[in-house]
Amino acid sequence: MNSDIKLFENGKRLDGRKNDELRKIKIEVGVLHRAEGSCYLEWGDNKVIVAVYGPREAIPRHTQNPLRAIVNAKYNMAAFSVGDRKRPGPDRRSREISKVISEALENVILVEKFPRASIDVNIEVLDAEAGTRCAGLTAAAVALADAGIPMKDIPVACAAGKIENQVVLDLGKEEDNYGSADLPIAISPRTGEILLLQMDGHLTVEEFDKALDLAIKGCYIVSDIQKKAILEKYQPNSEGK
Amino acid sequence: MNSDIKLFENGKRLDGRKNDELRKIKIEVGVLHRAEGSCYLEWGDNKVIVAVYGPREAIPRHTQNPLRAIVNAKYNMAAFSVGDRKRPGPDRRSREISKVISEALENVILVEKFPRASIDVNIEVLDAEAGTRCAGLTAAAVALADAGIPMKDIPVACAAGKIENQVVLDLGKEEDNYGSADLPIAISPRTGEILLLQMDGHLTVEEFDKALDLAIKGCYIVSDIQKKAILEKYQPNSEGK
Amino acid sequence: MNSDIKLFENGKRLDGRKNDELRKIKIEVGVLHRAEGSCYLEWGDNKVIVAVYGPREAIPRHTQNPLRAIVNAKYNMAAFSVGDRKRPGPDRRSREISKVISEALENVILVEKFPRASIDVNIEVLDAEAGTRCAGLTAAAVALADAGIPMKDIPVACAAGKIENQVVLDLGKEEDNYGSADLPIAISPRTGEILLLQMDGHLTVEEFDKALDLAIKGCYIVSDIQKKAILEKYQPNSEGK
Amino acid sequence: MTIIPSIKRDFLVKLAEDGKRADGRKFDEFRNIEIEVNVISKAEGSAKVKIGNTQVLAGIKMDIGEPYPDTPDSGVMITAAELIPLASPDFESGPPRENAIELARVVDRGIRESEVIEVDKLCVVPSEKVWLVFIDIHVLDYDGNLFDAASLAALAALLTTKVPAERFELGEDYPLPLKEPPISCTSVKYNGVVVMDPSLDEEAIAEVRLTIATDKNGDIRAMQKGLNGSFNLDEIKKIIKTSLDNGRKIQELLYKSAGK
Amino acid sequence: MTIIPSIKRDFLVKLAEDGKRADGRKFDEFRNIEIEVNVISKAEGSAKVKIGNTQVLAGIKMDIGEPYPDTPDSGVMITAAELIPLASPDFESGPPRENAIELARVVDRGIRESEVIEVDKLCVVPSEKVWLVFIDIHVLDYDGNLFDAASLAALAALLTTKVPAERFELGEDYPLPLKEPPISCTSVKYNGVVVMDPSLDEEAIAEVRLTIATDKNGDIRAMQKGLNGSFNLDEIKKIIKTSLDNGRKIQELLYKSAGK
Amino acid sequence: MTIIPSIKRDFLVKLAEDGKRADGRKFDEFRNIEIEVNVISKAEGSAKVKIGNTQVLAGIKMDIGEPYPDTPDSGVMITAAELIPLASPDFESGPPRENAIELARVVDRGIRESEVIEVDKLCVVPSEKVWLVFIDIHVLDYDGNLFDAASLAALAALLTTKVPAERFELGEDYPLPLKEPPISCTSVKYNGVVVMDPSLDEEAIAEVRLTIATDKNGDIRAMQKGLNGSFNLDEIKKIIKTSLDNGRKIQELLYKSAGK
Repeated sequence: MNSDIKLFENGKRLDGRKNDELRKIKIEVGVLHRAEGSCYLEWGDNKVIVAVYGPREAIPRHTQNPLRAIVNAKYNMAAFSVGDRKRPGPDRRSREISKVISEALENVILVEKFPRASIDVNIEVLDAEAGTRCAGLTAAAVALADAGIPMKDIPVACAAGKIENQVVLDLGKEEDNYGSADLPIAISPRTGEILLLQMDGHLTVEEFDKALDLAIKGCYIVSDIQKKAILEKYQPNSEGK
Repeated sequence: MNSDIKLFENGKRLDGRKNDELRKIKIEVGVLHRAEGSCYLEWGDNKVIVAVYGPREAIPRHTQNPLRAIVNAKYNMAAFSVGDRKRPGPDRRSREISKVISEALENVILVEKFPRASIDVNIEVLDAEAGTRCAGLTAAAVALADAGIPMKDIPVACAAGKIENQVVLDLGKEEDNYGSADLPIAISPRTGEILLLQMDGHLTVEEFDKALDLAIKGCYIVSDIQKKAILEKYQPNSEGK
Repeated sequence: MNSDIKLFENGKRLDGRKNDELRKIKIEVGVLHRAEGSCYLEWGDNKVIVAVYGPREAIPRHTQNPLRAIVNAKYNMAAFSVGDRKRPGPDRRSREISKVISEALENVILVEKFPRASIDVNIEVLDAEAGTRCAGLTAAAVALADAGIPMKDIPVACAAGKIENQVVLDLGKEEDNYGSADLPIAISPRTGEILLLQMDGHLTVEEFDKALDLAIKGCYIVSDIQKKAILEKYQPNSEGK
Repeated sequence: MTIIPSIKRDFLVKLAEDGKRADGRKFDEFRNIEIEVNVISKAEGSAKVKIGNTQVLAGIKMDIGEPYPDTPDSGVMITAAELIPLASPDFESGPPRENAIELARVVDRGIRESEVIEVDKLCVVPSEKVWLVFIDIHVLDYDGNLFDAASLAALAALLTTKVPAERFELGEDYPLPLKEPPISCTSVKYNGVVVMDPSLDEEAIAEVRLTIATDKNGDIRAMQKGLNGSFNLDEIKKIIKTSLDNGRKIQELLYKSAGK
Repeated sequence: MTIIPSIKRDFLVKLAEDGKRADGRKFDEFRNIEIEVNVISKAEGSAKVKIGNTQVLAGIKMDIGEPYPDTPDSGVMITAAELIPLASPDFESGPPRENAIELARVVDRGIRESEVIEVDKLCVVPSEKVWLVFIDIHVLDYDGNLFDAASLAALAALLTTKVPAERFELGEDYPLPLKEPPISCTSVKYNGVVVMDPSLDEEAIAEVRLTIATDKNGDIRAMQKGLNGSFNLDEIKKIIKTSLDNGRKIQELLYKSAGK
Repeated sequence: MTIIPSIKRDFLVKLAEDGKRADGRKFDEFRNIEIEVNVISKAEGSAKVKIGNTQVLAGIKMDIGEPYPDTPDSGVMITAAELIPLASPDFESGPPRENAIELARVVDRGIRESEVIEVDKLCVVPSEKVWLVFIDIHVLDYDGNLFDAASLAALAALLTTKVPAERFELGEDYPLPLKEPPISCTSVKYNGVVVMDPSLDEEAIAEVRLTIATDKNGDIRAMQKGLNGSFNLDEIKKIIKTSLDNGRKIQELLYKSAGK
């Protein structure tokens, strides 16, 4: 948190965004042949691809739950997705993110319908520029819908944060590095319930309330983009395709 | 084995002990809530805590013995228990010590009573100052008694060694580093049988005999401390508590 | 591929061989007590020992094939077999060699006779001097015969290569390091079918044809040595032993 | 996680409907907390924390090593947690699993992101030699709410840590430079009721968990939601309030126990 | 490998007897190939290659590190392949297994032994600092013939790689020095028929596989036989010819796609 | 360990009651020992030892590396043992397990604690460069009593080791500086009888094991008890005596075989 770095110029953020403005988001549905559901998502310079397999028999057997399906999200960063090459395979950070995303998705998937099954959600981060867990969860929700997995709702994620004493939406790379707080959340848009919530940094209670409100607003914007992408695939004629 | 280091001063050992004198030993029984039996032991500056679980079904199944219980002692050093931080997890030394302690305990536990079971003895070294295997085995025996595991006897361990050509009881840290032999043993005090025996260094046959005798004497002293600690817990009134 | 290194002197190769000449090969059959079949082979300065176990129930069970035996060749280099000590355990190279040797042996073993079984072929390289995969496969075939594993044929391996623009048989260490192509193959000598084929380096199509012919010729020479060694063990009287 | 028979769940739910908990606590009340410092002689700093029957030991070791290339003037902190089989019949030996990793990550972030350790004062030779601070969490007895016990043990151990400068011939030992630490408070929800500092049984039936770290100024310094349930906004705001209240009390106890 | 019901095998064998393949290709014909470069902004070079529905991503990262002791003046290349569970219902997570290892080895040797990367131009300070070139293969969609897709993706990524000299304060960025790369073509045999660029179903019933890398001059640069079947000499010679033919076409496409 | 049908156990016990062993040996008698040195050309030293049908190969490799911080003027020895699946139907591949670890530890301690290798003569540049001595034990055929076979193979290999100074441009090669090595002798007890150098079958029914290393002066240099049985004092004293007797003979054979 280097105070010499300026994160605002002429009242705008470094990339020209307003405080409550998201980075550009692009979602493609059904981009993979083998997967049962898939999604490619660009969120600013983040690039994420997700494949869903299942419900299928959970392996190894001792992981099976006789009453419901387990949701097995695996968040993985490609070795070339970051500045310094990342050693392949899971590390502590990716295993924690896999866990919180799995828990958030479990909340909306009708897991009781598939006892002993696993629903495998493979999230690959191809290019990372701050906010990959929100991008990954958002893309995972779309891939689950594409796979026809029954869900109560299509969950969606977005972050807010604090830079130079201002609460802003969806931190970019520099803002994440030199800002003073990051608050990624995921919600069920239909109910507004909060499925994922993490915070690092320093916020007063008032700033936290403001950031949470802003992140929720962001979630609803992203939710619309999700739904449009799904519709485009399943009702292509409505878009003149 | 640096000959510049003096291990005696005015006929006494560096910490003021006589040749046949043990370091101070303190034993507390039943110090943990979750464990079925537990023991906290201080032996000089060594600190060891032991928890016993079982008999319970041995997992994974292929480790089960259809005729008797397996005794699964795990000796583990806390990362902060030694001068230079130890990388967590088992190394070759701790796996060897786990093996010899397991074998010694198996000798006295009535393993035939619990086919297919495992009796898990978790030994954590919190502070290490020479002699942790003896401390660990001695505490493990008390924790097994606290757990009510049926045993033929309560085994006990103690070491003797050689420093500056004298055979002494219970080597301290400096004595272990700069001495010329260490002989840790464990016995069944009721029969005098030897359950654990290791020797490193250089002893004549006569010195060995003397050291073995001394170590056995030490075992009987420690055995009394063990028994007193167990009594204190189970007959607290007799101690006026 | 350093052009300063001379690989020919007075029309002969560094070790005095002619272009189509093999290094010296020595094969001993049945050198181990515990193994069901075994072979010790020296090929130039390469030393290889092979033990065969099986057919026996494949473990773990999920590796079993209900229709046939699996052939499980494990190529392993001893830590002291190379110039700089090799860290023990499999690396990517040894796992690849294990795979191609397993596949070649599977071709000739009557695997359909032993459903759910494994045939374990342990290949230990004790001294490595170029050509260990050919030496290993050749020795493995003899050990399989010694174990009485039913086979359609006794496979055999040999390499050809290119050094200083000449196609030669059976590259030695220097030739392997500074030559420009290596072509190890294995064949079924009875049918001439090619069971293993790898090539690294640079060959014109004509050179490749020539090298392949030469390697096949080499295979037949080695095959005779294999057969003689097996005969020597099973008909020792014929050799006057 | 332990499987609790549904009869036990029914019991806890019924109690909760009457506004009660099994051990008589109020919903927003912590169990008794004990903090003992300097319990390990080999460690640069150490503390044992009990929250009810949960017992956690934290030990600090320091060494000299290389800084990260992107922070050449800063010391390095490394946090590890082991859920050793000593502490629970359900913990297995072997490499750390998801729960131990999450525990270590939450403790680590609580200290790292709040900049409790003044790493910029732990440089010896820029780009070459800095102090490494190893925080090792050893769970001794697991009866619920490891996050708070582990965080508190780590903080208490840090507060008593002496930089072992003499051992490395770098002058006299001195206290590890620290800022005011935030305090972590964990709540869980089951059957619509939110309780602070869950016991093992409460954790076993919890649907959702929230850990909040707050500081002396009443600011929020970290948050981590867990489990597959959900919160609404009101619940989160209430949990912030009870976390602030408990956090203040625990902070006082922490300073007192560390002799500060 | 996928288990194909024998009915599917019979279908493919029957088709083959009539000189046909399930997707209408000729025996010696590749599926449609698409090459897209510079798809990853964080990588020094990158490419996505599609062969039919098979999709492979290759990314190149570079760093400064130590040379191997026996080649003190040469850069170092390291190839890794991950068969991530994204790409197929049959791929598992965990450490790389035999198939991933063979894939990485074949791609690696194809580049290393053919000396595609001019490692002797990647020395910064002899014996001390050289460029490391990491080639990471990420399989995205597995519908057969990974060897060729992965090799081609690696080559396309290398062709677009810029040495990040500025980032390491070693002057201006410049293209990675490369020689003409050989092109890898894979054939399989089933029921006596040899087909080029096997689909997933063809791979599943294949008895034996041969991968041949050839260069612009029509020379052979690498070969790798796989599976437990066998070839005779005639088959090998025919496969060399079809590999040369296809290799030439793919090489053109590669250069065009990389803008060279 | 191998499971021996009780019929075999009964047979061995019966024989023992008559003062006999299955292979005709006396209780305190070793099987035939063969030592062959310099069997591996790539190694700095090597030896193959046979005790009966048990066969162990030891190879010594040397390298230049850093000393341990607490012994800056001493070379470093590293011992590894692999129970490769070649040697027994019961050995599995994979990382070394308890038995291999104990074997390596016992061999290592036997050499390290007896200071057989004069590590203080293996310093090149204090605190920076010292000789590393790698002792690798390769079990080839496992028919009982690995401890003694492995220790003896390691000693024979060390006795023939040349420090490869030339290869590292540190002058001429010279013999590895060694002190008189102690000899390890292993006994086991079953049904009240103690036998020296157990065969595989004897090991399988053994209740307790004792390995004793003794030197030329008749002193004891290391001891390791194994298995869950127990010894009384008399038994230990008798085993010391037979170990001394056998140790002297083996020492002679060792020196003769190593040409010393």
